[in-house]
Amino acid sequence: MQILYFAWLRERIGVPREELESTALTVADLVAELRSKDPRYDLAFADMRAVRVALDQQLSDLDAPLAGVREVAFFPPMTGG
Amino acid sequence: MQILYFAWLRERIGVPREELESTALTVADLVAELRSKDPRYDLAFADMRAVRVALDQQLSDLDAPLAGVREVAFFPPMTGG
Amino acid sequence: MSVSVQAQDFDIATEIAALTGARKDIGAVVTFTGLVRDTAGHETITDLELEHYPGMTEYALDMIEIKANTRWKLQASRIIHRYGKLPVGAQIVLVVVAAPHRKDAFEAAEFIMDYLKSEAPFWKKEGTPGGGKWVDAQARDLDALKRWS
Amino acid sequence: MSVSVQAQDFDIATEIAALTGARKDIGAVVTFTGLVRDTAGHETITDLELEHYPGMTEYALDMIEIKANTRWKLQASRIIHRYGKLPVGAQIVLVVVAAPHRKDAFEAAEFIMDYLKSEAPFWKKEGTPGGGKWVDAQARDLDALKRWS
Repeated sequence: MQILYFAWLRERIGVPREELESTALTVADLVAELRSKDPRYDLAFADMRAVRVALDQQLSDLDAPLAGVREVAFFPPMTGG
Repeated sequence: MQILYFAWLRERIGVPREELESTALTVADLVAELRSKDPRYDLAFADMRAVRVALDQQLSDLDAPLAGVREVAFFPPMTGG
Repeated sequence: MSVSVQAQDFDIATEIAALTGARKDIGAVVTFTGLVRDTAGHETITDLELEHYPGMTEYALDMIEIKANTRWKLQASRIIHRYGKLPVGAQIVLVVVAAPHRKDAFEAAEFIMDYLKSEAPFWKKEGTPGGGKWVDAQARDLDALKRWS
Repeated sequence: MSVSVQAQDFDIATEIAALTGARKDIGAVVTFTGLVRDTAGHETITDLELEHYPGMTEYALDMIEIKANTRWKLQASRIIHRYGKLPVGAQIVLVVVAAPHRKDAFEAAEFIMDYLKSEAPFWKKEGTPGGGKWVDAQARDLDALKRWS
């Protein structure tokens, strides 16, 4: 699946997107998997209260299942307008 | 003093303004004086709930004294905007 | 702060540009434009005639603008109200408000319009196929004022 | 109804004209324009960089516009949001709403802006003399959403 990062999550992780094969069942599982991968991820996801997630471009949450999802995006709370 | 009429009050009375020497003490007295003058005034002032008054270009009310007032305007509730 | 009572039309872009100019401290601009509609309820409207009370009108608009600027932190404001006979589709009134934050700009613009409806000495006469009809003041316009008191 | 997510600037007068066109049934047009301010609190701002999530942004703006049109009786609406690096004083966002009555137009424009602040995938990075700083989401922007629920 495609994983996208925006704003300071993108900057901390160092890439805007990456392709990842994962068996994670939920968003929380995926975050745990990423955090164990590299300290940059561990730092970026240290405070999950500051992280929002979208599954296939729709706002979702940490408990959401990943079955069938092709695109996961992580980002801070939005500041548009 | 100058008496001004606007909107349907102007139309019913037939003039936009007139000069009047009056000894009326309040707006209500002045209205009574005008109503006794001619049926056109009597008709125009028949329902005072539909009439607003301004004294020297400031919104006022029927009880207001006329001492020192140079311009009295009668009109229906405003419908600007 | 400035108000105009005029027969001629106005251009929104020109008015916004005049307010904001080269300023870099404005965060939000809200505009309201009121237009002559072709219907009122089920009635066809052919034109709108706006009568006003010269002198008092400018004074009333000044007072409304001052009230808004006292109540909210505004950076600039502008009110234009037309009078005379206007065709359907024509612009009647423009309110422009600039503020650091959007909430102030929205509230002040709505406040100005609510006061303008009930406290500025204008009277509308709608032209209809059956003749001219003075517009009645709306209870909902008086209700709108109550939220600000 | 239409939304645009674009790098280039926009012209308010052109957008209003495109919405209202030759229509004679519109009574009220409300516009909101958001601009890059030169300060944030006590900090000097030199520019603003807007990052967004292409694809999701358009979807989110469409949803917000649909919600507004479902909730209020609108005749036309338009949302433009820019992205990229913008200088101080630049226009960021435009919302235009046309309705028969002013209350609907005001409320819908404010609703769209409130949702846009918290539900459209944009992130602002303020340029300051000390470097770029990601803007934190404001508690007051989340509070603003609550009045609509």
